[in-house]
Amino acid sequence: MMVELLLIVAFGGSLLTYVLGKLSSRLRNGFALLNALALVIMIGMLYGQEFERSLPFGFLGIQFSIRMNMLSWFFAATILGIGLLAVLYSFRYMKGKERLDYYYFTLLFINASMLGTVVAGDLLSFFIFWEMMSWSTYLLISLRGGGKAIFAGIKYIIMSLVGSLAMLVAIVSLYTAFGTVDIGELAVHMQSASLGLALLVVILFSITFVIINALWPFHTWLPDAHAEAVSPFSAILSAVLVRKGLYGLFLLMYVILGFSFLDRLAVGAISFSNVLAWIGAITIVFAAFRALLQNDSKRILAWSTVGQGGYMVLGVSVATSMGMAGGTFHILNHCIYIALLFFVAGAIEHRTGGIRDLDSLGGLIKKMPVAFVGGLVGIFGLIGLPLTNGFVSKWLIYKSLILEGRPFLAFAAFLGTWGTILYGYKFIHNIFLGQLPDELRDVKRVPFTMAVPIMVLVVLVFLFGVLPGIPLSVVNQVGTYMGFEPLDLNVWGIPSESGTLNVVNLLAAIAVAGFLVWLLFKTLGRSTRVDQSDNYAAGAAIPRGRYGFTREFYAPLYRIVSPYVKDFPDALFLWIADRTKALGGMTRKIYSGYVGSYVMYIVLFLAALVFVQLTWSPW
Amino acid sequence: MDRNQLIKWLEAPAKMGHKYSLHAVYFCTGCGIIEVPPSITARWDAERFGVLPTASPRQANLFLITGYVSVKTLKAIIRTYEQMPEPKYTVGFGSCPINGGMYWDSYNTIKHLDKYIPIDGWIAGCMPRPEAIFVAVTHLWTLIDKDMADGYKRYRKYYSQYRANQEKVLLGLEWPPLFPIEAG
Amino acid sequence: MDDTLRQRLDSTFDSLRIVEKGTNNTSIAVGRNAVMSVLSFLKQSGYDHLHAISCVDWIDKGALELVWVLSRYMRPGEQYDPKHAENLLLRTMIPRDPARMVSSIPLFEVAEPYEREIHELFGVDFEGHPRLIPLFLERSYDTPPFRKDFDTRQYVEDFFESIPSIVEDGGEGE
Amino acid sequence: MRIVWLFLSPLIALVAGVLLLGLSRKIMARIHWRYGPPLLQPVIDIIRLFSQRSASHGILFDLGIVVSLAGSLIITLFLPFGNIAPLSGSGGMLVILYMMLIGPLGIALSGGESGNPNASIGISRNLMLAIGYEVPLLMVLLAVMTRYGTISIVEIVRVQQASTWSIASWPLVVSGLAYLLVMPAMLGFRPFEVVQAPQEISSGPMVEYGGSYLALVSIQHALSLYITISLFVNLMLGGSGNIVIFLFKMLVVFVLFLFVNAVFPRFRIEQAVRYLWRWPTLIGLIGLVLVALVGR
Repeated sequence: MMVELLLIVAFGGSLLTYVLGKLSSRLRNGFALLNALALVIMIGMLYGQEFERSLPFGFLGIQFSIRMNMLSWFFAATILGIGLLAVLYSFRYMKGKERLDYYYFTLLFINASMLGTVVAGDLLSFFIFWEMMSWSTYLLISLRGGGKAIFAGIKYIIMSLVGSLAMLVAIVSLYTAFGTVDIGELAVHMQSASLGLALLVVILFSITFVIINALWPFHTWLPDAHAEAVSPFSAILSAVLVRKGLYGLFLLMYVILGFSFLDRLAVGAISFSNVLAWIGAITIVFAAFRALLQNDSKRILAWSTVGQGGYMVLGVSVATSMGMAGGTFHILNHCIYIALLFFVAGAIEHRTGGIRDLDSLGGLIKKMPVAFVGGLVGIFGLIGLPLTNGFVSKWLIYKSLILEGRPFLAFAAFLGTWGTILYGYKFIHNIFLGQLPDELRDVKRVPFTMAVPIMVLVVLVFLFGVLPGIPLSVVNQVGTYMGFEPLDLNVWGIPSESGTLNVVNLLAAIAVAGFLVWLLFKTLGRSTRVDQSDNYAAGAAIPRGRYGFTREFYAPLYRIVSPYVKDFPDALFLWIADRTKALGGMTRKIYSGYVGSYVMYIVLFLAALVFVQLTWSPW
Repeated sequence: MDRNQLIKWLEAPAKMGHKYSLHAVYFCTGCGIIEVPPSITARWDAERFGVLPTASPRQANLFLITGYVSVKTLKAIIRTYEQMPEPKYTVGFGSCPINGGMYWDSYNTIKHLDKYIPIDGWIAGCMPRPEAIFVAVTHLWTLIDKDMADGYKRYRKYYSQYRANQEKVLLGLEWPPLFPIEAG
Repeated sequence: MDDTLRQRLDSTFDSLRIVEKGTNNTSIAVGRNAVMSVLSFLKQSGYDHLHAISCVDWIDKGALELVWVLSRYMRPGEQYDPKHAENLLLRTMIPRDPARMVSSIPLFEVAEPYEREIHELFGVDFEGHPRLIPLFLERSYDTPPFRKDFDTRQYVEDFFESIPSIVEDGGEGE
Repeated sequence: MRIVWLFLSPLIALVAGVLLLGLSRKIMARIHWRYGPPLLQPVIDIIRLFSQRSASHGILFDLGIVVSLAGSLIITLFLPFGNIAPLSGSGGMLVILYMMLIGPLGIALSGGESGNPNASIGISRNLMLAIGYEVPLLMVLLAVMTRYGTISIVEIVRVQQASTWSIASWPLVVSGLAYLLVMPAMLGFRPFEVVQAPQEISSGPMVEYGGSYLALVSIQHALSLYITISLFVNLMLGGSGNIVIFLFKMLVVFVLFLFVNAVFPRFRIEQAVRYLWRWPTLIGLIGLVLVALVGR
């Protein structure tokens, strides 16, 4: 009963929030928070349960069914956890903006429909929830209104529609072949399926999931969407919504098809997982260098979301238990630190009056320490420095790639990380370090309700980084559900013959060394705190206004790489859209409104028919 | 290294460190800077005495004021001197910083540099040869040994007088006082 | 200076005195009101490089002389010929008090620092200059320091020698 | 015994690193036909710096270099020093690669906090140079790891000791060549000395460091010299069971690159990155392809 209740609470809560919002904004806020909290508690109680159930109603003779297992639980937990924090964060961030009832309703509705996709037990209800998710996302992307927001929304929804159509075709062909859309039954049937059907289904589904996962070359909707979406929703979008694509891939590759079938899907060296892995590798490198060229705090994070998706796909497509664990764990880690980073970027935006341009910020470390800690830890997680969660998952992915003998994929993964360092440092430096501009002297601290989500996520980044055994045991169960060998685990890391990872040792070493150096520093050195204006400027007093280096932070590198990292897919899609529009315009010209021309069309058409019949006589 | 040196090292490592690691601000104030390149490069090799030019005053402890000091240069000198970490030593190089030298009757050149910042030693001459720099360095060693190179302490102690002189000649400074100024 | 230019100058402007001492040492003296039109004429005749603006204090005549140093590298509309490269001085006298002149920035943008310099050292006010703020000097002087009636010796004795030495405890001034 | 080595190996690294620093100044002086400072001049400098009262620009300004030095100290525990690698069981090469980031990143954060544009320019150059040399370097490291089928550096050293040095074995010799080409950039030697560039950007990230800050940064610099060279010796020259031989190998490598350092002028950052992405990358790529073809 729990799962049904979960869905009812999720969907009912979102509707009720809208209704309550008409009465009082406080009531609405309180209820939204309560609803999100209740969902988190319920999903917590569902941990470890595994069942599948058909609902008492159906559609076209198909029974809806929902199910709960570790895979669903894992994704549901990330969705609801980030959802709760986003709702809490929204209170201050959205304060004083228009259409708040609508905003909260859509936010909770997206959460509910994402929850629906992961607990759906058959492909039809999966598809229905998926569509609900797509459309409500569109509504929230273009919430702000205005040309750019609508453009971003349209871009998203068109790409998403292409994906949905592909999925629909795949589902229908599966249904015609086996007469069922239940995932469990399909998994059994697929083992006897013909290779052609399997290939069709795999390609169609992959298009859907690659689009929503924003992998190259279908990433183009994501940066625009992030630039326009409000920050709490950006967090949801890039932390969990985008990863529904990976959930779909898991479902497709390991639940429906299974290993033996995946191995058969290969032509020589080109196998399905190989293609996927290379798409992941290209995504990583391309996104890293694209992010380097950005100058907008949220666009940088958006491109990093694209890139990190590549890591997960790399890990998943290696299809060893280590790679799988790395990929799955990276989903959780990415969801934590990218939400953290979007919350930080949103807090900066909120307090500075909407500044997202990295050139006009600076020196905020003294004004917004909480945001700084959040941003620093988030970037460390993104880079994957030791003691943060990102390190463990990336370690697993690298190691599995190296041990599987795929050095080129591993190279792409490493290169992406080094690109991440560059743009990650730029993000920190241009926002928090350097001189504080005069315009930002009166910036206030992060408000409490926005600081709480940031601090919670900071703690999680370190907790999962130092004690990776805890989340990895969950990840292990997900892997086991999909048929992988469980990984050897300790609470401090991963013991293995080909290289052990022991994070607690690392922590101890860093703590001891840090303490010793600190002691040396404090006992031997003496220092006086000076103002930021007491700075070496070749003997001059530093000039008023900006005395910093932020503009075109990596200019020489831009000059080298920018000719090579043009966003070709984006240009291609825009060109297609343009041509389509032109074609539409031409079609419209046919309807001239003059009866004579219509008569002429009919006569011409008939003449053509007669001509065809006389020449080839097909009828 | 003879035994005396060793004992001195053990007794006062900080003092010995300062003696043998004089890092100079590479700041060209006047014509005398032309004597510095030969003294730090292969001809005279100042590095064997531990004297090395540094790029930023934060890293330095020796300030060579080489040649005449115009009012504008004085401002940069004061700023640079205040940014050097203590202990720090200043040496006036050439006759112009001492008393104005050939620029005595100039409307815009400082006559007595020690009215604005404390000076630990002078090298007289117009121009002094690079050898004079090494004489000054060895002399500075003796002064450091005897705790007589105490310009930075004097600057702290008589800061209000120094600051008053600086403000008088420069018509006010853009930066706040380095040390608190007692009233009167 | 070639003869055609000299004839054109003579015919266009009256009260123009051209002094030529050997090759490449030509100066044109004009009245202060004609300076801008002569400068503009010269610029069109190819003298489009302003090297410097200089100032001379003729204290006996009670006048300041402003000198524009111009260069030409080729004649307009002709092939380049090294023989055509020439320097030219344009001079004008202005009264010492009040010393005023029209700014030549509209014709030569490089005039900006030179005029600032002359303003602070000779006290000439350039009308139309966007920012006549000090360029070199940190101090303000009653008489501009490059004028001949500025007594530097007196100034040094009055000002620099008046700055007190640092008085240390237990001893006279350092 | 392990506990002893836990404290001894950073100490040896520290001493060796500072001696290398002193040696570099002496040898450079001799190449310039100068007498040069005493061998222990870096020690004197560090003592002097610790006794100076310096200026601090904020908490991150302090913390950054402490973290940077601590991170560098820890890497020495992962590098097999002779046969001993006290922490080698905690993550292998991948951890070393990441830990090597902590040093520059700590200084980058601390220098950024100082709010000096020279520091920011230096850091930006440092990071650009890093991505420049990491491209060929990662190819080399991946070739080594793929060739030996392990990510444990102790294992790599053991295999080399049983057979031959990597740099003398087919096909790793190609990767070894690429490694040699990027070593000056990793050491921060000329012609890749764009990060500090004292004449240009006032010693870059270090412009605001004085006193104990500069002392810690000097120590970190010495350690990073040690780490970079000892990684090369371990991966390419087979490490050694004997500490003396190990240090001798390091010395040979160091002096080799010192001669390069002494006679070259400085690249601009753009030229440096273009160079690093051309020849070393090409050679590294060939090496990686060869390893992928030949297999283990």
